[in-house]
Amino acid sequence: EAELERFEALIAADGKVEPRDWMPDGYRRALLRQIAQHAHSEIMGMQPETNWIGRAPTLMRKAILIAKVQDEAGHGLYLYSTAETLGVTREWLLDELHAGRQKYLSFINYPTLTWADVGALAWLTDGAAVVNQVSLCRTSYGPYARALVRVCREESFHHRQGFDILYALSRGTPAQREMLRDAVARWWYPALAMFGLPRDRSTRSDLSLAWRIKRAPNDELRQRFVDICVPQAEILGVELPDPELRWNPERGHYDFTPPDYDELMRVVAGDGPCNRQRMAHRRRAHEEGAWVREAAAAYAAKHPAEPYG
Amino acid sequence: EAELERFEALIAADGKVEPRDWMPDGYRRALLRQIAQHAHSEIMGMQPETNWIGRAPTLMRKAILIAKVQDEAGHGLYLYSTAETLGVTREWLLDELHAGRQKYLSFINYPTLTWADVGALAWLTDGAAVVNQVSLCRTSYGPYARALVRVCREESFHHRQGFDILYALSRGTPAQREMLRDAVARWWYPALAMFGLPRDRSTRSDLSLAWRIKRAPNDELRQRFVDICVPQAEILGVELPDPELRWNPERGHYDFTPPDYDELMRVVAGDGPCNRQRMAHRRRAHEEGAWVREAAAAYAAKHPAEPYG
Amino acid sequence: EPGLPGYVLGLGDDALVAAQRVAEWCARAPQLEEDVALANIALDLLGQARALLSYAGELEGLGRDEDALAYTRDERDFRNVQLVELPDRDFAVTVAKMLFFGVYQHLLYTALSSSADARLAGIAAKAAKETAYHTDHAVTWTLRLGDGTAESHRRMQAAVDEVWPFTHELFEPFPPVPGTVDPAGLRGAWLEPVERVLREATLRRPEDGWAPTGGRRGTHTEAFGHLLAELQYVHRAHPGARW
Amino acid sequence: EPGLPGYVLGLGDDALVAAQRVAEWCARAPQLEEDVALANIALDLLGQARALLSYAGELEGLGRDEDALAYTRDERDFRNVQLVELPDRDFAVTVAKMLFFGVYQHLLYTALSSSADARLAGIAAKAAKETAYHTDHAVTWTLRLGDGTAESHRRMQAAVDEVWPFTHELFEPFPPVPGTVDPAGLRGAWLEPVERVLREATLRRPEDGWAPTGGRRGTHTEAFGHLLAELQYVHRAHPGARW
Repeated sequence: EAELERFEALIAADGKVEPRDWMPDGYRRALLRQIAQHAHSEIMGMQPETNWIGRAPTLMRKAILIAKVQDEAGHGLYLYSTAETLGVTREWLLDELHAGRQKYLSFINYPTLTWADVGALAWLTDGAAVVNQVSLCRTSYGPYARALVRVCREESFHHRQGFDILYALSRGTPAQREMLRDAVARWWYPALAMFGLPRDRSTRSDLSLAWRIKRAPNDELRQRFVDICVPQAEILGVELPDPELRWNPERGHYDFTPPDYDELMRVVAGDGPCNRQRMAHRRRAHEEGAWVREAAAAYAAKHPAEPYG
Repeated sequence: EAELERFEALIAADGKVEPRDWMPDGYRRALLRQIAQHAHSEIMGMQPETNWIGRAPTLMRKAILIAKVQDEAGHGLYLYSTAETLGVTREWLLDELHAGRQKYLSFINYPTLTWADVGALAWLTDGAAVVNQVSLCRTSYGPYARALVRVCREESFHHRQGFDILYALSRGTPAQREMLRDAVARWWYPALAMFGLPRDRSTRSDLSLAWRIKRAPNDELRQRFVDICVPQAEILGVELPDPELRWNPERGHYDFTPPDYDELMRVVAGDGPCNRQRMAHRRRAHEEGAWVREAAAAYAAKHPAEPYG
Repeated sequence: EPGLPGYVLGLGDDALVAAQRVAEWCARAPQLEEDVALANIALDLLGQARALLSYAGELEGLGRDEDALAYTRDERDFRNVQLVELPDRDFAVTVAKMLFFGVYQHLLYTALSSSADARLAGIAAKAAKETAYHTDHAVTWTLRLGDGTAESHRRMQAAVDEVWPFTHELFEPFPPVPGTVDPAGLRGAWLEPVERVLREATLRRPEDGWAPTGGRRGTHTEAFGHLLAELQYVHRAHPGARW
Repeated sequence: EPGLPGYVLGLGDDALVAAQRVAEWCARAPQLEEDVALANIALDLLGQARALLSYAGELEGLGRDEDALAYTRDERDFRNVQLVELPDRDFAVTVAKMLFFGVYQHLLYTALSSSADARLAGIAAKAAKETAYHTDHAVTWTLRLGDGTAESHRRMQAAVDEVWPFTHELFEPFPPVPGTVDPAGLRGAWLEPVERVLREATLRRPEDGWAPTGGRRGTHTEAFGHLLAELQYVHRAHPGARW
């Protein structure tokens, strides 16, 4: 009981929980779910992008896209290590992912159909991730907060590069401008849905807020994101697919139609357009790589690292 | 001995040897080698062509190419059946092919690099095959002679379709005409080499001629082919890659530089540009299809065919 | 794009994409008889595609012939169902696609062969005969694989499970247009033989549930863009050339 | 195409095609560390390709930039060696290619970093550092796979045997051009570390024999056309567009 009091005092004082500190089971579980979902999203999120590496229309765009995917693999590594501070292994986390017991962000289950999707995906979903993660940088768990500082910096770079892809399209041929319009129309709602369920449908959210794992409610972050996107969409000359979207001077915010949360729940549950494809791809890569990982382990066992010096 | 005399009399009278007839071991072996090589060439020869089915530049060309490949698979079936009349099984023949103990025509070991190769391959190598097979239609083994009549008719159709592809290119853009020139330059000698070694380097050939398995010497057929091609090349406006090629009024034939027979021997021995690729592809298809063939056999064993009537 | 042109275009795109996939088996089928059979099916499908796309181009009236439609449209302009574009990683997947799609095509073409639109009726009458053969072929293989070895049963069941969700899109209603047949009315007639064959092949008929869709409105799977890159590359690399 | 432009173009094409192949591993590497490492190597190679192709375009003087060279040339105009275009069916093949090609590139770039041609020397000096890392990485994996499990040994040996014949083309003589280094002189220096690593990895060094060639003159393997279709499709589908 003394431990719980100390823990709650630390949270209340906006202090950081560290791996060696005592923490309530519920806190550990909520945190692990959050970090695991974040890590899984980084590695699953590579798939819709790698779909376009081979076909990127200029070498510079190809390089930027490969660098982005590399960053995501790096974030994945970093976040799996962060999760490991909670006493689990990366192997276990991957098993949970492959078995479908842990989740990743739902937008990853939509397909990238044209080159413009690469831009829209980065502009909107990385943009949403930045809004989310900037807030999460003040999370109460120290290792996660520190990981997020680095992740955030790179995500915000990706977000800008996505905008840049779209900007080039917006100044391009009619086919390119149509590609832009179409992609933004398809990615707008998957991005809005990234902030999760609204207050009245989300029970976990309150607890995460109380423990300061999360620092802002879903709806507040979603509004912040919409307010950021609208002027950017104007620069792109692209219409966001929401006839209700307009400035509300009283609220000082844009009004908008919320995402279809039933669709979000269906996609999270596994019935998005690409869930099966993404999971099959991920499992196949893992299974086909098994002999390589076994070889590395066998080699390491035969050849213990030379002592330093 | 009486049997050998009867056999030789039959051959001398231009009669047909049938499966139930007695035949010398050497005859059977030479025949089997010939028919097996022919059958293997049909199925291996599909590979350089299927390489372009997916990319054929019009739907009509795609359809013609698929039909050609289908014909070749059909010829393969037909010729394996013909070989089976000599007391072997298709399974054994395929094993011999996969083990590299039986050969297929060497031109198949060159790559198809552009769409024009599809035309050049058909015009030249099917053209050469027709010259060869028209002569073989009078072969002394009855089942093979009858198979060849049908094969020949289709090959000659393929030959004309190849010419038609090239004719379209010859009337096309500069890039298409360059594609035509390049493809003909690369396929001319592999086609000439299809007639095999010249008299002074080919020992088997004499025996096959004596037994009337083959009906004309390699050099005679090669000359016939050159004489047919030159005027066709003129219609295409394409130069054949041989500066020595010219009409010889005394011989009543075109003079030409023969193929590099050392290269032919190297390619037959396994060191052509694509031997390894072709064999690996063939073996992979066979291995990956094993479970399907096993399933068909298991099903057939469980469900013996209903009796007729 | 409702109306007859869109209807015919959708059927033409189905056949074109199915042909492109089936033809990928050429020279790598499990046995030589199957090289012949699959090439034959690919040819039939391609023939249907050519007839339908030519007709769609005429109906559209923009001067696009079969090749303009096949080779110069972008991914979002293709109207085929997603089922036909699924990659054929395994022969069992090919068989499952061929069964589900073949029975569907056969029912639809049979119905269309008495269409008031004479041109469409003619194309459909020929195609109905072809798809009867495709269906027979697929049934034979479904039985062999489903009721063959333990390994083939496992693969065939996995293929049926994988492809089944994509069959729902086949029966999406099409706005009524004179001369067309609304596929929405065909599902009952489709289920009957399909379920019978699955049962005879000792295969479990999957639950209905997830029903991916969008192909008829130009939303495809990620595999489709790669298929198009292969299909269109040479044509696109030489704009305006004649072949 | 002898002369400096052809030389630089050949090296640029090598790097471009190698980058395209290595990048195919993104999101499907055997472990996450390898996703990072292979993406990094692909990026280095692509950076080399861009610098070299830009320079080749300037030397050529026809107004073609890196993208014009990468996206609008036809197969027969590419000057890369065949080794880099071989399909990476197996991770062991990737490792073998990376080892053989990495050591070659490292030797060549190191020598070129003191080229009299300042531009080429600059590109090479940066690339020499990068390829040192690529080589280390490939050596590590060659040892792990060669001296790992029985299965990995078998696969790695098969990969070495498969790729080895294509290494001969790396050392084909290049007609003397000021500022260039003739790769023909580098085979001895290449064999030494390669043979040492193979030995340490308990792998058999293949016999020299078959030596396929032609890439530098535009004769490629059949796999290359499919790689180009993927690489160039979008660019070709929108002629003249800016991205």
